[in-house]
Amino acid sequence: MKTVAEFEIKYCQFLDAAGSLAAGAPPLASDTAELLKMYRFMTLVRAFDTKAVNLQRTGKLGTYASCLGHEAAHVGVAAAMHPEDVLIPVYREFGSQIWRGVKMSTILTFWGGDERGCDYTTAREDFPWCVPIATQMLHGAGVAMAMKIRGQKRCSVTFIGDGGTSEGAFYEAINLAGARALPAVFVIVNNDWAISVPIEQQTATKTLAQKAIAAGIPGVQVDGNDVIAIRHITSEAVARARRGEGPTLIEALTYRLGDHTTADDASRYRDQSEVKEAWGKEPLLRLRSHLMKLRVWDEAREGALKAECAREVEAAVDEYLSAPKPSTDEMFDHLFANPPKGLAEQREVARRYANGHHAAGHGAGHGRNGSDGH
Amino acid sequence: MKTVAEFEIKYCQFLDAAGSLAAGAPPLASDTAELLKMYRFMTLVRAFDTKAVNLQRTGKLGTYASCLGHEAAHVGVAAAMHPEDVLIPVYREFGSQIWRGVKMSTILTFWGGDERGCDYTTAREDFPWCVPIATQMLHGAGVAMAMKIRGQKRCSVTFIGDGGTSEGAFYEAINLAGARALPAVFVIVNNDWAISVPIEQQTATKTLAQKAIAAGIPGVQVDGNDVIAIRHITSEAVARARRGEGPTLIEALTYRLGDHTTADDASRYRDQSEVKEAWGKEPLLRLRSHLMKLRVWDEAREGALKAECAREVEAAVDEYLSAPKPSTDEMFDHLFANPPKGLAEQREVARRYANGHHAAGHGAGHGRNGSDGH
Amino acid sequence: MAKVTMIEAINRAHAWEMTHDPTVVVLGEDIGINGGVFRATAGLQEQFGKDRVQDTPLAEGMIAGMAIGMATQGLKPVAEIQFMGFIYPALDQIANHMARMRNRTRGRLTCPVVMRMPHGGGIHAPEHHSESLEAMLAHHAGLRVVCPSSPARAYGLLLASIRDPDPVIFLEPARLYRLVKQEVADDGQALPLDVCYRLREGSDVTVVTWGAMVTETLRAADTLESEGVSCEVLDLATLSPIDHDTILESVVKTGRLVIVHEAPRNCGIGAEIAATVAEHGLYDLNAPIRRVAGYDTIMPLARLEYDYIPNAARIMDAVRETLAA
Amino acid sequence: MAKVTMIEAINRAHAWEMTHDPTVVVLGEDIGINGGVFRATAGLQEQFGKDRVQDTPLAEGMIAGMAIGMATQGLKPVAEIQFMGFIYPALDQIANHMARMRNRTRGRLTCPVVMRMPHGGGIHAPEHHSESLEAMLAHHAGLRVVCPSSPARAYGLLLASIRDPDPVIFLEPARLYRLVKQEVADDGQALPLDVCYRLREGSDVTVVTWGAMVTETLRAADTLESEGVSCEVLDLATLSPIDHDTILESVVKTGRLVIVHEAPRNCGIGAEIAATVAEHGLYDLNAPIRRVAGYDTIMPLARLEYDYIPNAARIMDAVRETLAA
Ligand SMILES: Cc1ncc(C[n+]2csc(CCOP(=O)(O)OP(=O)(O)O)c2C)c(N)n1
Ligand SMILES: Cc1ncc(C[n+]2csc(CCOP(=O)(O)OP(=O)(O)O)c2C)c(N)n1
Ligand SMILES: [Mg+2]
Ligand SMILES: [Mg+2]
Repeated sequence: MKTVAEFEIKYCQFLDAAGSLAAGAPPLASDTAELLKMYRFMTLVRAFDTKAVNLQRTGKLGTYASCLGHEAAHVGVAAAMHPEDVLIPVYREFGSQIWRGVKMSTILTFWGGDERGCDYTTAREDFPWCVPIATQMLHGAGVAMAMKIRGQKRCSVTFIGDGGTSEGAFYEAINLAGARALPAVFVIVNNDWAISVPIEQQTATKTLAQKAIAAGIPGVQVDGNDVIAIRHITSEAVARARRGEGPTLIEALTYRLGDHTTADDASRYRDQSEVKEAWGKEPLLRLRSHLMKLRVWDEAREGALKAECAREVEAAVDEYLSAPKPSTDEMFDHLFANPPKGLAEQREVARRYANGHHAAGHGAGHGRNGSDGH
Repeated sequence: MKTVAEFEIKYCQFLDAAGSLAAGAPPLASDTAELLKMYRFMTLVRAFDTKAVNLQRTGKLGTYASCLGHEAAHVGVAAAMHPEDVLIPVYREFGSQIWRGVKMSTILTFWGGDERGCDYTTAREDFPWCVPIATQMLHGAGVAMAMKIRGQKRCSVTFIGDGGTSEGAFYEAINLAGARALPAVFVIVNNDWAISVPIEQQTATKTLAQKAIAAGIPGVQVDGNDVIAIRHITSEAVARARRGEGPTLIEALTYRLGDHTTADDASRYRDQSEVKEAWGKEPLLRLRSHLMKLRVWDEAREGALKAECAREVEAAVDEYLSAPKPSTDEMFDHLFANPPKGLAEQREVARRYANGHHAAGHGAGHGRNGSDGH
Repeated sequence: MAKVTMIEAINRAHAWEMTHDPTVVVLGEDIGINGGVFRATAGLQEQFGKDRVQDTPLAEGMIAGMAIGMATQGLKPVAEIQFMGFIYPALDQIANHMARMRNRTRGRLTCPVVMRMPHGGGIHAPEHHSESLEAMLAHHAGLRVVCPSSPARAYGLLLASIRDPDPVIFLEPARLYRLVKQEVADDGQALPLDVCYRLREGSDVTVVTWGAMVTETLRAADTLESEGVSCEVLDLATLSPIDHDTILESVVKTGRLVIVHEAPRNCGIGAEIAATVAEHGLYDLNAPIRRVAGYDTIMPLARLEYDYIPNAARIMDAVRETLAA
Repeated sequence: MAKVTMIEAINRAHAWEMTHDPTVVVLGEDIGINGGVFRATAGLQEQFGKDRVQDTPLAEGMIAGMAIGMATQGLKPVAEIQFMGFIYPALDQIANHMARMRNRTRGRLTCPVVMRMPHGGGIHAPEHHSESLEAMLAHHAGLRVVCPSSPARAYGLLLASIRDPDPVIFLEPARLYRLVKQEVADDGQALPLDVCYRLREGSDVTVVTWGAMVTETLRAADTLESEGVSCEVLDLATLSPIDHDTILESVVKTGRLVIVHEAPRNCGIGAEIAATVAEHGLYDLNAPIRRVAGYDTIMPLARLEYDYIPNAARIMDAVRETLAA
């Protein structure tokens, strides 16, 4: 039988878990200003994340999906984007969003159970979080289609999880992007787990990057804990897209160090030893070693940065907690530009019964109330 | 960057368009009994198909999807199956179904607008036609899952069109089949067109077989007009599945020689020259040459076979046309094993108004009534 | 003024709006060179180019999802679903995103999308090609559901739907596509959404209906008139939100209500109309409400479809029974 | 007899039926070692093995579609959808195949599938986790839609649903999963489908409700009793087909009807109940029907969800208004 098509999938890593830099690393690997900026954001995001989990545990935030361990993947991707590109996140890409200017207090507002948290003050064309798995992939393709039709030099960047690659919408989106050569970048954050289901049960493929072959587009695997590699590969993909050369699928290999969400208890289904091992590869540590080797970082600077991040996070939490409960009108006033008459009547009814029953402060009764693990 | 995965897609053809046999052809290529049997069915199916189109044109059948040009792909796949395997067709695999014993009159009954045409007397576990594109792929996976759970040595064989590969359900099914190593064979009949959309607009991939790579399963491309190749490759896939070694994706390359359905007019969107060229590769001609070379076929036998097929088709048409209109009770009596009370009341109402308005004979008013091209 | 069929009126509304609003983009399966399986978009690709009139790969969820992405970037996608039975793969995008985008972002991102599709049976089409699923969509807050019953209303309501800043599901009764020709001025005049159209004034009974059932209802009303029964016929036109006020006013006058729809009876839109009158017009009713609807079973294939779809005979009997009650 | 929560009752019904019927197979996301995000299937994989209790890849359409394939081969899949808001990708399979397989093959192939899922809000869950979409499913002929409101009914109705030879959508009010414990005999006794359960006899007004709203309604009925108002409370239990006879009989007695549901009002199941009474029980009504329902907007996030969900105060006011009419 004759061979009619051949493919290969490449893997990219520059900074290994021990912090050693590979030969052939890009200029970014010695661009200390950019590296420091990314390190700063990664540190901030980790502080934010720790705080958010605590807020949930103390009843001040709703169910929250920690991004612990994903800092390099999230920050690296955002750092590769241009401000006018459009980010389409899932539900834990806080690192990307904070890099792009979404306020931490806004993020908390949403996860505290208030839609006003989707009304970003910056990055206003970016999408809000997307809970229905994989549906966001098609928004990424659609945004890119609009850019293409208008001849704009911009692209969309869409995240998805490893579990998300089992949904048909994932393939529909990459196939469309391939068929129409859309300026779109898709990033699979493969953190080994979809709640309790490990990646081996999700698919028989050796890599997730190879799913690109089904769409006729380039696919590449990258160490998602190596912020240099992830930013480098994403930058190339973004540049390709903006040059009108079509989409790229990137698989970023990382690990979900925390529970799926605050409503989950991962000890029910995975071994602590696996988590321990993964901690050895986490993204901040290796970047810090690298910065120290470059002699632009030390313990003192580390301490100062941590303190500064803590202050920033505290300020965000204060802002978040001081927001009053939304009025019941909020349920009705944003549904339609031209609301039908019946809705105004229902708004009156809702006003009449407002707070009649339950007080809903920040995260009041939030969390494990009835649901253990979504 | 290091390479972490490599793939290739092979193409299989034994009997080329001119009827020359390639070196290394399997024993089937000289098994005259089996070749004659397949040729007989391919000829019968073509006679059936021609008649069905005529029935529609004369108002005696509903919208009908011709299988002209697909005879080798359909018959070859069915011939590779065992009787206890389960066939899951789309809407034009009449060759497969007739091979497996579905009566031609039954097929006409369905396309004449009567659900009784899905109540096959043989192949009773086979699925009926499936109009919602790609949904049948998941049935194929589910049937295979049942076989696997029960440890049966059987498999499911599911068809899909080239256009169908754009629907998410296609990928979900092959991914599931791969992840659970299901005894399932999936056959993409790539006939170049999905109604008016050519395959190049459907996807950027070079082959459709390579979509298997996204599911981590073997994918192979085969000349779908070469019944020896298609049967050979499908037999291997069926054997693999039945041995418990998992699924295969087969892409059969053929061409839709007719309109999409009798409600379509392909001259609106494709060049007659393309169709003419495709006629040069059609499947019966080359098999006939091969049989003649094997000295088991000649003009006399051809004439006798054609006459015999015409008689068989006529008998099926007579049986079809003689079936009385279903009673209105048929709308209600098969919905539930335990029908709710309200349904019996509605059945009474329907009886009262039966035939009150329109007489619906075979294909009465069928066809282009209002719709030009679905 | 030219006399046009409904399908021609729909085609013209597209062309008008594409000419006057460069953000309008048309998407769907076989809508380009083929002009749509019913020819609704015939000629548009030639006139407006392949960027603005796009054949898509075959995936309805993809069509809806990409339309959402495009809409948030300021385009106005008008997407065709080939038949209503194929809307299911798009429902996740329609319900979980399209209907909610404005609300969930507090107005930051919006979805001015029109999803057009043939609706209902009566054209002897294959399985899954004759569904009436308007109630399923109407139940979803954040959507408008619109269904014209004449060439003129198809033209005017489609323009209004494209211009509306929020998503509209636009249901086109396939049986009416070529049934009648009507004079329709191609002047870009939209018709109002969210209101019923009174097609016939009457005093004895109010009959509310929409889509292809309007034709059957008007036929029934004609015959009933010769029996001395005066029917007021309302075309619901916007199926969600419902113009309850007009219906309630009419019932004040007639005291009787019959609702006619092709979709299955159970949890159909007829139920919502009846329920609202039972809440707000109960004292105006002189007789029980009657619904004439599709049966609560699967839409049958062609040989029985006219035994399923309500017809003038059933409508007349329901009206007569209401009057006798 | 042990006192159990609804989630435990559901778990036991699974275990009973799997023990007694080897064709029962359980499927879903995170239902294996994790035992389901609400723990409905906890321990089942350990007890019955990985073939009969299968974690699936993450795709709801896939779950429904594979369940159909398995069912046609004689298995009885019981599939979990993690939250009702995620049923949309499965709807194509449910509506176009599962609900129709018996009918379209004239009984040759059948789909004895149960699709279970948490239903409704009130647990401060994230976006898209609190939907009440029962009307969308009830509108589809060929499906049964069932919704228990107590541990005992969850146990008995789930057994009946698994044993039913046709597809059943089984909606589990998430808010009730752990709200109360009740004595439930683990004896494999099913409860009848297609009938209402009379939870409280009364003479002044009939209140029909289901799911989590049963709790609010009973609370309202208690308070109203102290005001001298006697409510008859019916738990609809099977949401499709509806047991209209029991409702109509009750209205004959009380002359008044209030319907309570959490789902949006427009085209909700309440409309169907009201419409049927307006057709067949109009002369028994002494007052307009009242619906107390979710508003016709998107289910809000946690901070406002209890401003959206009907509560005892709203129900009591509706009953009082009905009595004053
Ligand atoms: C359509 C849909 N089905 C199910 C869920 C419930 N759910 C939420 S997250 C999740 C797992 C997602 O895993 P993955 O895609 O790997 O992303 P990760 O959480 O690991 O970032 C599931 C099943 C959902 N949100 N949407
Ligand atoms: C979900 C769905 N969308 C649209 C259609 C309408 N339709 C029927 S056949 C067809 C094209 C199918 O093309 P392909 O898969 O290549 O199969 P072929 O007809 O060529 O055999 C379309 C769009 C459908 N039946 N189902
Ligand atoms: Mg994951
Ligand atoms: Mg094709």
